[in-house]
Amino acid sequence: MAAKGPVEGSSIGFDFSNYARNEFLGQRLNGLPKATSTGTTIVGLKFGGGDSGEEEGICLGADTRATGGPIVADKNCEKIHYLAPHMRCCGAGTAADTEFVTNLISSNLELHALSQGRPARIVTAMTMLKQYLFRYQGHVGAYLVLGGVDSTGAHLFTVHAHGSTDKLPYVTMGSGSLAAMAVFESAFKQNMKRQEAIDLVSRAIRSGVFNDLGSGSNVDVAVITKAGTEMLRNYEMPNERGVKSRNYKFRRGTTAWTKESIRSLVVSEDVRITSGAGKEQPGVEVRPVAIGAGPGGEEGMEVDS
Amino acid sequence: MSVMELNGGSVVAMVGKDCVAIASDLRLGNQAVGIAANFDKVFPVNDKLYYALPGLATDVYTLREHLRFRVNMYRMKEEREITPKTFTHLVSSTLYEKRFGPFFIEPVIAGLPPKTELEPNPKPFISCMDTIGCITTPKDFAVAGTAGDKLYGIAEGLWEPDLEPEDLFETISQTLLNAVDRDALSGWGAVVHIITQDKVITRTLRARMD
Amino acid sequence: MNSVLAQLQPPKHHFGDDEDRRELERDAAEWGSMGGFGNLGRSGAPSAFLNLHTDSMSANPQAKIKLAHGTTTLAFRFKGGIIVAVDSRATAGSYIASGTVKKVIEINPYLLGTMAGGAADCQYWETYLGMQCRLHELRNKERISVAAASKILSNIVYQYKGMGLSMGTMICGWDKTGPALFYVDSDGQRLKGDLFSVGSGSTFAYGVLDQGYSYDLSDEDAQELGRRSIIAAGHRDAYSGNTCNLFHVRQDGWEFIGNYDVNELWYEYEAKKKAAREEAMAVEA
Amino acid sequence: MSSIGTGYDLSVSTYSPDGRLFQVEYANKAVEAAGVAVGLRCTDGIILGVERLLHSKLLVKGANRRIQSVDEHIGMATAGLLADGKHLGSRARDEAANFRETYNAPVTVQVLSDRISGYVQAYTCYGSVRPFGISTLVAGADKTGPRLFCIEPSGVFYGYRACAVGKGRALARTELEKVLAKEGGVSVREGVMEVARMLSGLASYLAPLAISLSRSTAVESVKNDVLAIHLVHDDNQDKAFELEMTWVCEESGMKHAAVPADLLAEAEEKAKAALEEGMEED
Amino acid sequence: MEGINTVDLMRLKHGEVNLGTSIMAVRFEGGVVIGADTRTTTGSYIANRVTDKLTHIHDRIYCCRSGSAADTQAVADAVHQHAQLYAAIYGERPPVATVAALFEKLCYDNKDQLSAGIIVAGWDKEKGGSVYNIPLGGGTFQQPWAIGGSGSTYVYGYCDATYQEGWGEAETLQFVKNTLALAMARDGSSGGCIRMCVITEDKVERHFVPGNELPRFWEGKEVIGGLAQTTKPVAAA
Repeated sequence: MAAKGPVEGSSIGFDFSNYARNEFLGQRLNGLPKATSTGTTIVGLKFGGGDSGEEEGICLGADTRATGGPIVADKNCEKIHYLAPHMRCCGAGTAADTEFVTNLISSNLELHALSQGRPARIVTAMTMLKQYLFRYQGHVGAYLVLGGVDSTGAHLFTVHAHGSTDKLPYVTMGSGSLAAMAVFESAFKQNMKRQEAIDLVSRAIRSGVFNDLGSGSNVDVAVITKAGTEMLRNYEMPNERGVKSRNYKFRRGTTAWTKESIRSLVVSEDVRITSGAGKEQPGVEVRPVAIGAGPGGEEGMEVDS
Repeated sequence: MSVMELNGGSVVAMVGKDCVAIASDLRLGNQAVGIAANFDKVFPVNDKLYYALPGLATDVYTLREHLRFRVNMYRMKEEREITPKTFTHLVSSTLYEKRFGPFFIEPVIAGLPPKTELEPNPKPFISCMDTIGCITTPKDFAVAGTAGDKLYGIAEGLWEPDLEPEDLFETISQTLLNAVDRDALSGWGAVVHIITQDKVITRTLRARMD
Repeated sequence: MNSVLAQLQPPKHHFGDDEDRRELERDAAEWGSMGGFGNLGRSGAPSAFLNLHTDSMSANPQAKIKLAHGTTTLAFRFKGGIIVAVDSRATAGSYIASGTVKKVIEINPYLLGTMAGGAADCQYWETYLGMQCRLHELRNKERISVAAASKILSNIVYQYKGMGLSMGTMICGWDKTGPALFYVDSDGQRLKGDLFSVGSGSTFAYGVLDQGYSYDLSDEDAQELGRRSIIAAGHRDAYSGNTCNLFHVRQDGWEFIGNYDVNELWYEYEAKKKAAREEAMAVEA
Repeated sequence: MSSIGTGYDLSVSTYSPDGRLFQVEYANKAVEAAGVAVGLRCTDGIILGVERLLHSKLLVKGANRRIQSVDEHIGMATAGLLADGKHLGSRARDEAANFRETYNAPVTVQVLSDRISGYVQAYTCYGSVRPFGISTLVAGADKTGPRLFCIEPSGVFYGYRACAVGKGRALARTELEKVLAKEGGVSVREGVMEVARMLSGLASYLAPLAISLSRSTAVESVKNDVLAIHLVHDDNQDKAFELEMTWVCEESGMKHAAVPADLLAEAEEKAKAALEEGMEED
Repeated sequence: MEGINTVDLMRLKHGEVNLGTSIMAVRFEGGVVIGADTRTTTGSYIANRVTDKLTHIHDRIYCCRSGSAADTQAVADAVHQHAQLYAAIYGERPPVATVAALFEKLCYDNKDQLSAGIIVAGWDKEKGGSVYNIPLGGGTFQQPWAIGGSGSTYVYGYCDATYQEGWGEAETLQFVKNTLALAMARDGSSGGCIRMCVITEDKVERHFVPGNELPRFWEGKEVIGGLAQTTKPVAAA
């Protein structure tokens, strides 16, 4: 019992077993590798309600660039994460952290909804996120924009990696947040129409894409209202790559190689009619059939019987 | 010299028409000194799924054995082969579990998903992730290792869609060879695996040995 | 020497005159004092500056400017003269910046210098050494000895000791004493010897060199030894490789023997080894 | 006690078939046999009083007190096993200090009684422990005014205007009811007189009882018999107990403190006089 | 963006959200007035310009938060929970002193991990209005008025000189508004608008002063213009 297996049913949470070794290695060979980060512009705003004549809702937006140091690691990644049917969360910061934190909270929200018999509220998600992030004192580097609609209306929050939260009618985060906030500060209005909101959000993201080096590629948008959630993946694609007019295809045989081995995945069988199982017959060569050798093994056994 | 550059090594995976290719160099170094020219970083999971582990050599072994164990357990419990996508998530959560004391590995995964009733013509699958398990699933190619920067540049120029297995072999081989020729810590031979529906071709390339 | 010269020359009229200073500087340069950028020595702490911005002496790997370094060079003296063999790889960090670097600097038809450490330092100062050697010839109506030439270089770099120069070079030539070989580095060290190898790959080169070296080697065997050593180092060392440049210094000056691709030669040697093994097996059988 | 000896009285973790916990009931017996303790809530404060039976003439006067201070504003009197009372007092002080530390406010008498009762109750749940052989009077003045609670060995606690526990409590309760029935209530000074009278009366009433009791239980021992007879013939029989009284009122600065000695002496004198008067009437 | 001007005084973790902050609470006969600016910063960037730093703890108790946004939110949440628990267990509202004690315990016990300077204020039936200051590292100080946050250093003198016993609600409100405006004018990491809150036995009343309507009485009529002086300092009122 004391010696728990390394994997199966091991304890929940992080494993620090490599920590001391890595500190030592980091000191001897300077510099530990940097994780993929989403340089990122993410935004969100509240629309509808009031005299707009439309249902209250949340519009979220994100760019699609993931960077690892100066390299663009992914040109079209998804930064609007699913939390619950009526809730989405945009992530900036350390990409792995945003991915895993939102996944974890998403599954906890699902459990919460099942145990309470009603959809979880946005504040509940916000509280779960902030308490998780506070526990790790900013070492889990997730900067989030959380939005959704629940029984108490439409709510929009930002959650910082250290666990602080803000509730505002329009928010931006990530390295492109300044560019995007400039757009919001100049053009945000209370009670916008749905299409106005989408246009403003994508304009803010575009501002991040073009003015911030950490953000780029396309614009993703999500619209959440009481009626449901609409994901507008690649709502705008202002950076489509030009088509190559010629190609660099190599003539076959360009690359010299010294050794080749081919592993055939086709199981070939010879089926012969025999009159009596296992009976030796003149002129019939009895050959062993592969048994349990991956796919096809079972059929091989049947032939024999 | 960071930990990721201690042993050197680079890998690349590419998508072709109904096939995928994954390739790695063969160098194992100790900083500047070459130690072995047969350090294959590509390992099979099953017939149509391969993955590569470039990075710190000690973690290559640890992680490989760990994943072998997990995949075997999966196979016994589920009585089916793991799909490339599931395997990617397995690797990812294994890495993220060590978020604050990571393995110095940037895995690259390539495979052909099995045909199912739901998906009779599955697309070839490649993915890669950083040292703490952030997944990216590109449509074209994935690179990692000390020559990663160079591979990005060359692959961005050479890759094109719908390459037949033999054409994909040329493209991935030339990408890898030319990239490692500009990297001091990669090279010393290379191996390429082309995975198609009916066979896996493994070729050891004639590469620069300096 | 300085005082002897002074006695031979007419007395100076105005001390501090521009001309005089230039004269003095030229004179000093001849002895390897100020060199080309003598004024730089006064600008704060150059080694701190280099440490901050470059990876000089690998003190600061985060530095943005990666100086080209990493090399295998070798030279040895034998009865037929001196063999000089070098690789041609230049690296900046792990990036192979060039595979066609000329690491043998032709100082003059009788003198060769090799390049290890900072490429720019070697190139600049050995070219400068060429100038000084020519001046020596013009003044003294005879070729400079290898010993003197290497001493000029050694004196120059000693002036800049601790300021971040990085070079390990071999000055090879044939003078009145016969073939002569000196090792000079940026610490100010200067050694006379029969066999040297310098650079990150030198340990591998020494291995081959030592087991095959003899003063009585034939020209062909000596050239092959130099070549083989560079191939071995280029194979094992990450920061050496690409091609091998081979020079032979004889009484009538140096000769460029050839440029060889390390990779091709390596495969050639491997094939030969394999063939030899098979032959041995066949004989055994 | 019809079911004595049926084996259900060996452990508090076992109920008898009719749903009783004999060990707890036996603990009550220990209380009933002990010297009386009285608490009285007056209009302007609260009084605790006990009679301290002196089982030896060698005992120092005024020592071995039965009333403890729990917090500045709360006192506690126990009837029953004295050592149990000391232990519970220590626990009560911990609780009061803990409350003060967490909430930066004095604990109310009710909250303190609640916490003590929880502790006492825990000793009625496990086979490995013995229930407390005491009833506890908790008295004090907090933001809600003077409060009095009594915690019994079972762990239940009730709030009272006045309460008496221990031997002769029934008599005392009748007296207390009379006191409380007075028009306009009683002040603490009046209360002190009343309690002193009550306790003195009880002591003189109960002392012969106690002696006869000790004689009846000790007949088999000649030695004890001699002792009992000796007691009966003791001229200073009245001095076999001491009065001990504390209060929380304006005069004590709303702190739990002993009733001043002169006041107590005066009360005792008055009580004795009244008693003698009463006897003459009889 | 991060680390451009880290506030060492506040011992913030790298990249942490900071409530640069000017906060204040003043007791008056029958209640308290609390107030705060609305600026939240990450380095030089204003992460939120309409922050609410007046945080509800219980029916008649609020706190003003300064220091790290994450730390103070977490501490306030924890105390809020304790306060609710107290009400449930003891059947009455927790006294302000009790809430202050809860804050102090958390702040003191975790002083190495937290950067939180908190002012607790509210009304209870034992003491009426009361103000408790819990500075960085713990400690509880009951004061007639308390100021906190980076902006407070600029206005201690003003408060000392201006405050008087015996003010009513309106005067106290004006005093808080003026003090905060002065602090925000001098302190770069305070600013935006002013939020205030009056807590008495029978109400919790919020006040909001937009950034363009802040008191400017000290600027002089050359700046404001002849008759623009609408708000007067309390001492003159």
